[in-house]
Amino acid sequence: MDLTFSSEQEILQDSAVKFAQKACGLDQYKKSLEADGQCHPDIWKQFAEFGWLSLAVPEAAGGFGGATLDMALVAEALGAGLVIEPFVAGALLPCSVFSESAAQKHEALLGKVAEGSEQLAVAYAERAGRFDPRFCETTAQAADDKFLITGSKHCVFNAPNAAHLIVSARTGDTVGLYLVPRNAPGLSIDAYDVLGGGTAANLLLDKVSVSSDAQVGNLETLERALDRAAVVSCAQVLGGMTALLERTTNYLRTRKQFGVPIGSFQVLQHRVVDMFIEIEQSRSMVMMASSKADSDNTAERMRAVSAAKAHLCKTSKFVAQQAVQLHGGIGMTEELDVGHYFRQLTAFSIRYGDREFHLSRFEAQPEPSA
Amino acid sequence: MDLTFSSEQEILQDSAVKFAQKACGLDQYKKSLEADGQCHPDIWKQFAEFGWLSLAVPEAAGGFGGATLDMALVAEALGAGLVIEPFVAGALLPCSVFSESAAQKHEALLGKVAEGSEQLAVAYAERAGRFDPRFCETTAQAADDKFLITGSKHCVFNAPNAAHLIVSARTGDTVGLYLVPRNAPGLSIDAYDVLGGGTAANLLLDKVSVSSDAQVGNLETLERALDRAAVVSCAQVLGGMTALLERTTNYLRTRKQFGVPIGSFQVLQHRVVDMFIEIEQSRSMVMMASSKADSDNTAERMRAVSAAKAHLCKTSKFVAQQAVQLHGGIGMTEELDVGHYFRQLTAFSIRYGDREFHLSRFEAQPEPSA
Amino acid sequence: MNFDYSPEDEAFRDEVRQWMEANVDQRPRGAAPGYRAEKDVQFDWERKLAKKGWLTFAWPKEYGGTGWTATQRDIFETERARAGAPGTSPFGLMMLAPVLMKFGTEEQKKRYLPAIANVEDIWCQGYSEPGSGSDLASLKTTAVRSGDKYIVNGQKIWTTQAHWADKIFCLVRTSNEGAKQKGISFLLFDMNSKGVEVRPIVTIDGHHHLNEVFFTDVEVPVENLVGEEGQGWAIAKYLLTHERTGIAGVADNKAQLAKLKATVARDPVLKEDPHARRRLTELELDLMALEYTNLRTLARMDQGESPGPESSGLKVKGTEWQQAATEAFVEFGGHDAMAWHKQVEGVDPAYQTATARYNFMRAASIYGGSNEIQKNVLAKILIGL
Amino acid sequence: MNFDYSPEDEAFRDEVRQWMEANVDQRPRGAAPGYRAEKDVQFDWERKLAKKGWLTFAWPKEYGGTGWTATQRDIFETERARAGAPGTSPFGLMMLAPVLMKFGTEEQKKRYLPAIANVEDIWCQGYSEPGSGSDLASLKTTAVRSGDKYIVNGQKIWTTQAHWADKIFCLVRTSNEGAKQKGISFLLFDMNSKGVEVRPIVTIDGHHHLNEVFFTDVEVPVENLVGEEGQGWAIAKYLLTHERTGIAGVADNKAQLAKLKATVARDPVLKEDPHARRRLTELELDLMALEYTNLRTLARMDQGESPGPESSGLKVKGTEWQQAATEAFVEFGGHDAMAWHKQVEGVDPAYQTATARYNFMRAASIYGGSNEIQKNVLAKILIGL
Repeated sequence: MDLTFSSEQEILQDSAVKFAQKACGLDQYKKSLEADGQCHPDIWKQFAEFGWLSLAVPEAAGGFGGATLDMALVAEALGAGLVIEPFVAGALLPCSVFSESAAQKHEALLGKVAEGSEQLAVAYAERAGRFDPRFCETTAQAADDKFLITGSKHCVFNAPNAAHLIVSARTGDTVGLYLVPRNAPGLSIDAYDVLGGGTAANLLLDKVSVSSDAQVGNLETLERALDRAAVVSCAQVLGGMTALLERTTNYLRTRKQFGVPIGSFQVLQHRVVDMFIEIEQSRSMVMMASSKADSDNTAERMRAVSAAKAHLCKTSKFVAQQAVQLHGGIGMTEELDVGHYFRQLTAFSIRYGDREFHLSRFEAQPEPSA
Repeated sequence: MDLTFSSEQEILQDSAVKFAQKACGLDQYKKSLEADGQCHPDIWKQFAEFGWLSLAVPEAAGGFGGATLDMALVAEALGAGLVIEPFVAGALLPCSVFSESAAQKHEALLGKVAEGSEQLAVAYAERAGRFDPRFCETTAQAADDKFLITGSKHCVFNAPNAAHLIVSARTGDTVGLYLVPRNAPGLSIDAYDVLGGGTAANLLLDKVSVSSDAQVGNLETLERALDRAAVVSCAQVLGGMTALLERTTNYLRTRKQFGVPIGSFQVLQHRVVDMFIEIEQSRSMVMMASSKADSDNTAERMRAVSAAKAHLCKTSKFVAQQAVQLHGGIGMTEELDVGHYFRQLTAFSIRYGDREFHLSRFEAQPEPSA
Repeated sequence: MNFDYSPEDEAFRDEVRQWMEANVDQRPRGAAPGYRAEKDVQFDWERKLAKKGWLTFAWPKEYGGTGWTATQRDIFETERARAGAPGTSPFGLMMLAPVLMKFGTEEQKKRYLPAIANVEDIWCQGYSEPGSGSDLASLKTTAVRSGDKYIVNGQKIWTTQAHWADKIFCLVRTSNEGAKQKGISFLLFDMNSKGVEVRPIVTIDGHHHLNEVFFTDVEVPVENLVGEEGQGWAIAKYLLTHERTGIAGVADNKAQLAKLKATVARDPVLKEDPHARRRLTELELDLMALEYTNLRTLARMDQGESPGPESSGLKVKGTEWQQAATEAFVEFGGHDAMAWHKQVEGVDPAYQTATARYNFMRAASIYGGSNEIQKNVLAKILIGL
Repeated sequence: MNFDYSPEDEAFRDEVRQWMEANVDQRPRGAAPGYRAEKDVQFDWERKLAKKGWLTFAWPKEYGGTGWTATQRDIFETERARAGAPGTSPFGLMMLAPVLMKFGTEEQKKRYLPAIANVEDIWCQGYSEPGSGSDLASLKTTAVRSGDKYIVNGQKIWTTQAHWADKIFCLVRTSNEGAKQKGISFLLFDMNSKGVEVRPIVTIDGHHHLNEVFFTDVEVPVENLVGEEGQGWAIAKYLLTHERTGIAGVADNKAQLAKLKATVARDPVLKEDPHARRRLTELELDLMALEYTNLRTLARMDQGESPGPESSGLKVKGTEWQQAATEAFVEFGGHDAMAWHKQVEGVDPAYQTATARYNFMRAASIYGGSNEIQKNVLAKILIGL
């Protein structure tokens, strides 16, 4: 058992924390909301310069080939900084779905992602399957040396910003992932902003034709990548929870009613303690899941990730709700960052699987021997 | 809408409240625990004298033929008085399972119950069916003008005190209720005391022979009677919850720590408020269910009763747990009545169906039109 | 004892239901609780009710109200919510009006009540201030007597529909002597008075319902004082205890539950899911407890009694229920609840505004006396320390 | 960063597991947490451990302990609980011993520590008094110096295993001057001293674990004072912060969860019930969070650091979990949990003592500083008011 970080990880964490403190926060967040695709070019550029966009690019394709923990450390800082740029949806998740051979083949594309000049998006969810990547009614029909992809995809995060979409589609019993240019004929995109910042789209694919080397991954790489995305999102929301606790304790110290700081009221004191305790428990779950997200043992990985995601879906909601409650009216407004964290934490409970999905998936895994 | 009680009901309630205040409470409870079958003869005699033991005896059999609400009013007072005598299990429930014709036929027996000289018990549950009266693997095999009953029954409340047991048994698709003398050959009884006071037994029936006129009811009368028992138990536990609230607010006013009454601590104040609010909500559910327990609309009756029982299983546990917590160490002891109410409330959550059983049964009922 | 409605009440329900079915515009408008209707939707609807004579459904007959019993009012609200119509805006009808009936001069009654009943005056409420939330009595907005006028200076906050309102009723400080409660007075004035400035507050649902209102040397005629100087706190307290049945929001909650159940029933995945079913069941049971508690209060009021102890928890439990229900909409919606301020094709209408409603509903346990304050008050009664 | 055990730790686990399998009596004994083992079961087991050299598993080597790392101690406890053996009685081993190591004289160490290590002396703890529960510092039991003795008068309450104990360590008041904490001293004496009377307290599980202990002119040699007069409060606080990892009860909780899962798996009805399954899942997730929080603390301690902020919630969350688990046993047991103090044929052993354990476990959030007190302490740190 070694719960220390490597020196590289400490540097990564340190730079992310400093960046979030210096360059991020409510003002930048508001600028980002107004930016094209809710992704501010200055922020994205710095992501690239820090090397964060290459963290999930395999070494074989010239990337950093990092561990999930590396990405989690960055994400936690970004979450604390109220950052909405699509670190997970636009770079980390799509780069993680590539099989090793596909990554080599698409080194140029991944290079562009790493340098920040292109973004991607992964289209796996379908409305009737809710959050389940195994539910895939979209088909890829082999025709000559092409595939024709037909179906619909639901709530594809960051799709409006993506130059290429990575679409899951079924051929018989097998699900493959296909790289589809955004302007491919037959592809229509219904784009929208999402709760808490960022964008998404619903896709309709009508015999969209892609070349046979467009297959970049399969169900296994997709599930592994989604697990990584879930853990990194957990870390990001943990950053938000921590920020909310700090805002709330500050407010309780300074806000006065009845001639005393409201932090002198025992009921509010205990509420803050409950927030703190839940955050520490959540941090333990994030550490646990980070350490197992890259495991080769699929059942172990899924158990760990689903446990953490389900747990944080619950605790993040509690923390967000209490932060607003303890701030009272001012917590309900767009003027304070508290309400914006609240939105992000609510969105987290849906992204990459809600509590119900992850509880069910946890239950479906075989028990480890004890 | 008329939420007042009839003058008879007011008299009934008044006499029960006075009796519980005068004759019951912790000292009597301890005597009752030591009494034969945990039923003190003085108390039982007074039940008879008040007429409470004839409340559920049909008028056709010389009884009072009362409404469920009548019994609930008595039970609430008994619950507040920590009474453990088997008002429900030994008299009310068994008297309620008789069909009208059977009641007439067994007028003599029911008369003995009403006068307090005999007790009964209803044996319907089987281990593999948990709380479900429809689960009945015990069989009644017709043979000449007799039935031979074979099977096992689980946790038959008050069986050790009962001169006759009323046993549910299946003949083909039909479930009937049969009056079985306690000393019938082939019947073996494994008796035990139960949590919170009272007794029960597990039964084994091996070709127990009963005459053909021993059938006193069927599944329908059983379910109706069990619903009544559930509602009356809800009222009884409501009495216990109210007593616990009163004990707790008193304790908070008088117990001092840190130089002040502990009731001056806001966290404890709010806890008591939560108890109070849950009790008022529970009272509403008991009133609702009491008013519908005698409905001829079976689905409406079952919805109402299951809603109330499931609700009180939850709220009574909360109130019991908080009463102990707020009393601290002294609440954990047998010296104070608080701990004994705690046990009774815990036992309530199991008697006549737990929360899970009633939630599921609620879900199985058709929706009323709105 | 029974909870059955009388034949008269049943006939009344039929009448209201039929009228609602004929008169409520069925287009979805996002007018569910916590997500207020647009201004024109709100007041077109109120004018329709006024024409029918039902807008003042909670007023006594002597003031041109319906004179309905508490039970009838509840039936009306239930049918109104069932039909999907918005609740009436409370500030004039439910808050100022009973205050004027009790404390107003004949002149004030004549001047203000008909304009409320005819939807001519839209009112807002000036209570909270930036430094005075839970501790309302510490409010600082001053009204200084100067001849036949008060000169008002200060700031109010969280003022719902101030940007729509013609008039405001305000708690102001007319004295700094003695207990802070004793220096508070209840004042009415026009929102278009010189020196009144309204600034919007956008809430976390992304919408503009609330405002800050600034007063700079606003001149208010002395005849706009309700009651006497220093009586403002007593008036505010009267108002708080005046109407308790609406507070649990049972009528709208029942409509919400019906909508939630219908939504799950048509959702191909959730309708088979035992955990979604169980969540609906738990919401339904909690709402039943709230509903029957409310009925107990109605029954007392119909007998001319005050609400009993059962009513004390209605606000706490009611708002907790509303919050739990809006949360369920978001979770059932899942990906369909993610779209922000956009109607996305194919999304069930129930999920369309789910997140905005969930977000805004967090206010329910804050405004009108936070749930913590409610519990403080109840604790005082229960423990008495 | 990883939570993987080192090969050495894994080997250690194997060794402990094998020994436990060979040495733990497998008859069910109701020795689960909250439901204490019988006296002979408890101390026979401790003597077995002592013989193996593992009883003092938490002691440093210089005092004859194992000198294990925090991780090894946790592995030991996990394997001990997994095997169904009772935890060691904490009063001598885990409470008095570290106090003596830190504050005791050489003479005291020599006199008491070996007798603890050899299960010769059974200790109990005299802290709480009838008037001093959460407000422990208000304790009134006096020790008045008289020559080379203290004369002790007063009463202790909630004294676990006082009826088994040979000796007691007590907080007593030696001064009424200044702050009440400053007048408290830490005293050791024999339970068979003249003037010591033990009266049983039966708790709501129907068993006798606790006692009242009365002192009437008990004579205690002055050399039985630990530390100095007035240092008692500091010693008690040292003890509270000394060992935090055991406090969450993770080792026993894991054994409880395994037992609960196994029970459901062999229950023909519950094993098919999605709601029972979901309840297990939620318990399992909450326990994972607790377990990994505990591991974070262990990792710090293995590095020679003090427990971090993560450890502060361990007691609150740990006891909440224990209470939830015992409640689940009762509910899963249903009718089989109804029998009171009788083994009924055919009842799953897991349900046999379910209600007694549920009842007794309510104490977990009361003793050792109630959860409310724990939160007061944490609030002070977080808000600092």
